[in-house]
Amino acid sequence: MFEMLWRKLRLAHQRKKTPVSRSRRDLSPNLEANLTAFQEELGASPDLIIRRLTLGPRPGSAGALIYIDGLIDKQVVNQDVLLPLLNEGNWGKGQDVTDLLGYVAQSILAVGEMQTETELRQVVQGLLAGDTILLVDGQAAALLLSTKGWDKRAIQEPEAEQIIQGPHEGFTENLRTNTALLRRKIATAGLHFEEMKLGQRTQTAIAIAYLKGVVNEKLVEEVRLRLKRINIDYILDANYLQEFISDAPFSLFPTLTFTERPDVVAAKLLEGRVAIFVDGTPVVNTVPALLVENFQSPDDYNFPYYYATMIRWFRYLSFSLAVLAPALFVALGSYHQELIPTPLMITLKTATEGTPFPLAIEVVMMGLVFEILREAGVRLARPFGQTISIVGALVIGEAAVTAGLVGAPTIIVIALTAITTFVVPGLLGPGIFLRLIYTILGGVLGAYGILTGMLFTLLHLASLRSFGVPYLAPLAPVIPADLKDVLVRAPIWALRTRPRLIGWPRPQRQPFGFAVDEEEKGEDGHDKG
Amino acid sequence: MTKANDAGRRRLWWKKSLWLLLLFIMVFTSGCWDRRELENLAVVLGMGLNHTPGGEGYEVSFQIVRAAQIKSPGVSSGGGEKMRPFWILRSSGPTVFEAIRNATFQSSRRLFLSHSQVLVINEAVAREGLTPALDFFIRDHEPRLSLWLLLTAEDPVQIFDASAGLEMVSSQAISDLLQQYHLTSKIRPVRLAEYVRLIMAKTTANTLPVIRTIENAGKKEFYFEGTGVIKGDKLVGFLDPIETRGLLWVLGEVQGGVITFDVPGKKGKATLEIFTSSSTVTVQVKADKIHVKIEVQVRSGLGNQTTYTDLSTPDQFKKLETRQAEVIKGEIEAALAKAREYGADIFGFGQQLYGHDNRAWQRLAADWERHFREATVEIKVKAVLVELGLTTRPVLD
Amino acid sequence: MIILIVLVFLGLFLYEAPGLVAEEYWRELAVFTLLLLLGLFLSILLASGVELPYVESVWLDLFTGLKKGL
Amino acid sequence: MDKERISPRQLTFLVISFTIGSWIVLPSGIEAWQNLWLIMFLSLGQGLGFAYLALLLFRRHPGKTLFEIHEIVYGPLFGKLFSLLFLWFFLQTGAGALAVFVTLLKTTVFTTTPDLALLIPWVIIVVYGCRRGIEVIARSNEPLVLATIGLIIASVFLVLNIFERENLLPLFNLPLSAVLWNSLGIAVFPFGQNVLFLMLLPKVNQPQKVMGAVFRGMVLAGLLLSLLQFLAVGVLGKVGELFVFPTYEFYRMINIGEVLTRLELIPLLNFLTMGFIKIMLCVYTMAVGTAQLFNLRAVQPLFFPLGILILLLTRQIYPSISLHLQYIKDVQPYFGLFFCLLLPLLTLGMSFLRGGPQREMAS
Repeated sequence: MFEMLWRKLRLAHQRKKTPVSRSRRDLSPNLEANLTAFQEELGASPDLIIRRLTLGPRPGSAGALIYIDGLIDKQVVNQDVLLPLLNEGNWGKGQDVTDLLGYVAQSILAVGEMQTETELRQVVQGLLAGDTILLVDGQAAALLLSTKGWDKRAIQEPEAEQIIQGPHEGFTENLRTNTALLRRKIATAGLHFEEMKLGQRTQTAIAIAYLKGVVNEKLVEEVRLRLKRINIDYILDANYLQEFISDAPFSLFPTLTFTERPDVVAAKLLEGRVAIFVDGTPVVNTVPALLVENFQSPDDYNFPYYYATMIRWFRYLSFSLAVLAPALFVALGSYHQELIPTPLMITLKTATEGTPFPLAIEVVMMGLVFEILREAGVRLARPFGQTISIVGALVIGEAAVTAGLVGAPTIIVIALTAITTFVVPGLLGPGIFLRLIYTILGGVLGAYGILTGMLFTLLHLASLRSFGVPYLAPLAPVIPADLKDVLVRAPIWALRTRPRLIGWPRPQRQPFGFAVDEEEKGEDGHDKG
Repeated sequence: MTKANDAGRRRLWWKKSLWLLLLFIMVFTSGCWDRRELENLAVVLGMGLNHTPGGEGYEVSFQIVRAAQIKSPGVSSGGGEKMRPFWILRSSGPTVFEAIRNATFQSSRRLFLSHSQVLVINEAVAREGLTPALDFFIRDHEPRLSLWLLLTAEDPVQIFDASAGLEMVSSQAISDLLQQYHLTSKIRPVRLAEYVRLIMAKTTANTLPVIRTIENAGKKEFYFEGTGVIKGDKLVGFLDPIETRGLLWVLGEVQGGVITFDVPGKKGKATLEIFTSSSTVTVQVKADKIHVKIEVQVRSGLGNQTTYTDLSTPDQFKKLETRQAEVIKGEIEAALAKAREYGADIFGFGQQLYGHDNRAWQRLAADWERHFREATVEIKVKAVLVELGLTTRPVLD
Repeated sequence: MIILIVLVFLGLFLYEAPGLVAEEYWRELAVFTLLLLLGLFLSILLASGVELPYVESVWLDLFTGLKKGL
Repeated sequence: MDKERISPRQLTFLVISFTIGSWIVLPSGIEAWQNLWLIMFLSLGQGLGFAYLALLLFRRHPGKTLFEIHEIVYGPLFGKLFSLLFLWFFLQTGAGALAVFVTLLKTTVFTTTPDLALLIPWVIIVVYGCRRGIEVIARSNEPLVLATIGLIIASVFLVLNIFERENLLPLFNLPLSAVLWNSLGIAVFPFGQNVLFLMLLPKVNQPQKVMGAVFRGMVLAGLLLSLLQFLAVGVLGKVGELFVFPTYEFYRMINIGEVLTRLELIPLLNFLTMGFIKIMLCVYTMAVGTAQLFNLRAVQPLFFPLGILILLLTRQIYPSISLHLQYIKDVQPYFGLFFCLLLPLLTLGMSFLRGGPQREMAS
């Protein structure tokens, strides 16, 4: 026992040391040596373009322009880099410069963003990020010209988060585009971005965004800290980060929210949250996350409050149905028949007469069938997807009932859950899991089993925190002031305070009421999403 | 939260998985003792209680739904003769519970009593005392207190066997019918809960509706007629429908029905429809003599007339009202006379006293039967006619 | 049955003890083990069919005895 | 561990659920059935008195749990002895509540399921919750209490059609002695048990608000129970006396248009959650107490063994419900009085005898 423990501890210790820092290597003054070094580093990749050229006033010194095909904007490189460099007239005034690179940078190139680097690895990094490198023989430095430009997707409405009214734009895979989208929403100097690179091999750019003055500084510090602690090989999506920095890595429930919508992120920042952008993915995480956020949709704030409130209630109802309906059905059908009104009971009995399996098995089985059909429908190419749904719905459901394998009520319940699950997309995973567990519990111990499961879930949820904020807030602990945006969706002018536990450094959004004389509306267009 | 180091996290991990494991062990080890599948239940809709032919024990009869027969009767399983949608089962035993359990020998499925709606009790059982017979239904968790209690002189099976009319199962029909008692107000439906409540009131006597079968066009049909009076827990006598309504007037439970009488001074009858009625009963004790004041208020409307006179004039209305009050008073008096005859306080005068003058009740309760018989009862009926229907006078007058 | 009980208790011990040892919580370990052993003892007694007194009947007897004594 | 803090409002909520706990299912003082809802107010007064005395103790020794106070007042040896007594009290309270729930479940729904199948899952989640700490217990308690309050208030509307004023009569038909005796029984059984909170008070983040919080909780719980009794009597009348679990029976009577009927399972589960909190608090308090008894630094490892003990004791609380009813009638008032009034009073007296406000070194 002790030995095992000791071994584990030692392993953990070793783990900590693993990030190997490669030896630092500086550029040499010799151009050829540098070029060889580059080729060594990157291999003989065909997309590595090395364009030799002569720089400076006659006779000039040898130089090279290096870039990676596909990562740069050819237009920029040709027009703004190559053309000025090759135009002999440009060199007229620089007859006696010693620092050729500096002169080029200062007076010749028509590129906005550039920097000088002396270390090989940094230069290679820049190269791989889409910079164009300018090397000059005799100088142990390189000029990194920002000529990034690659094919990217246009701004579209995210498919997973459709809304009816409101802005129809979504984030793209490009970090810069995304930050710009956010800037367009919040035009205040308080919007700060901080960038860092994560992932040993992918060197993915990560940006955190927050609204200074509204955000709790400690929260930003905590986010920074957690991000820095990450030691990972590669990051391809926001979820990679999320599994690292989430408070409860084993929980079914997500303690970070994700969205592809700039308006949602803007609203969250305005509540005092922090957003985490990951380059290469349109998904943006915001923290701290609360359970109730999953039940809020941007449309809630784009529609009149009474309608939004009603819709929100339907969402709560749908989620409870999605999670509980099969379990309750099983519990009622195989334990608590006395609770069913008599006529319904007789109808149910007629419908299930002669089915061979216990109700619990029937429901779990049909539930699995449905999940598989759904997964198949998602993965398959669209034309196949339709076939799948027809086969699934008609053949399996209908035939199973006529063959007497399952009762028709089971199919109805499964169909109901199938639809209601999708009303709250943020909790799709937990919903399916809980449904399965509750159904089994309901089949084993009836309503008592379901209650045990629900208490377990409640305790678990109550023990969760997301970046210090209780996950169940404002329901447990109850925060009456915040219920205005949870139980109902109060009119926008009444949503005058930010969520207590998140926006406490600046709790008030605006003075109460809908008086027009305060022209503060610009800042508080809408609330969370 | 964040201070957990790597080793800690790993330990956390297997601890967490252990919790899940525990949950699953719990799920799969504890298992399904009380599970009873819907399709394996024999849903009992009605129960009957009788003495075994020999004597001592009880014979319980059940009316069980045959669910398969209810399902789309048109497309029933290819050509086989159509079975009735229920099954009648009898079993007997020394106590009710044992009789019910003995039914398991005959039924392939477990009897499920929670949905039973009516309990038909044979008069012989009622005459011997209902407490031992009904104890099971109160004690056990399956039958409900909302069970309707009925008395019958016949074998309860006859009732279940009767035609159910528009319903599938006669028990369901009886239950539905009892809930519409106010259309006639000539029976007093009693749920098990009400029965227990009155039994516990000690001085109050219970009443149970009486059901019997009649032959109608070659078919048996059930029919309600009158009320059985249960003194203590034993059946002592019956009230006819009119007396039953007399009882209902006093209890303030007449919520409908019609009342027919001769139009004063004219040849022919008038039928009034009762809309609402209410009653106030005050019981006073003076020198250990009981004075009861019953005030009944009735609102009704003219529903039918067989005279050729115009009854819609105010003074005709007045006359009708007085006449109606007299008739109601007569009904109450008839009920009172019967109750005095049986010495059974079916009106709950004792209960009234118990609530309002508990000391007096405690003094008198021991000899309540005598006090009840000797009580002076003052009846006041205030009848108001408020409606005429759609016409004023008869077509031809 | 008894084997199952012992297994359960052993499992609980293994679940809890390493953490305590790692943090050098010796007193906690002692009390924990003590309570666990008490539980084990009682469950084995119950499982093997020994009739243990019922708490409330003990109190009832005690109080009726006291009342009579007074 | 010790950094956990609960707010006064959470304390109020905990007091509510602890008080409602198992009484709601199996009321004491059933002889006074028809007047129970009135007697409740009397008991509430007495209970508040007891609580005031106990809270005086806390006020004299702020920031100290009952067990620490024992050691200060009686010295280490006797202090531990008293603490052991209380440990037993908590154990029996928790096990008693659990036993009542198991009996209820077994007589109503799960007639053939063995006790253990019902107990083990319950104890597992109790231990799970306790391990998460008092903060989590307090947090998850909040929605549960709100749900219960909501249900009790909703019942007012559900029973409107079967509620009969006549059933409430007669009022005050009991001899004074019976009234007093039954009110005492209620004062010690649901209200007096709150002495347990003396172990948790140091965890409240605003100590000056503790007294108000506890009183508010008790009064609210008292009002809720009284309301429920009022409804139950109005619906069941005298018949309620007959039943072992009158509240359950009362919900069985609900019938709105033959559709909203057979609701008994909902309140049953709802009250089960209150009992759940109660049992969890008992286990948690026992662990905290044991830790203080043995000067332990960590409470975590104690929950499993204590959970097992409570499970075993639950099976050994009473052989049958009839004995328990007898116990409630004959023993519980004395038993409760001893722990809820006499012992705290004795400690308070001793504390005063020892003179002056105790200025213990901040250890």
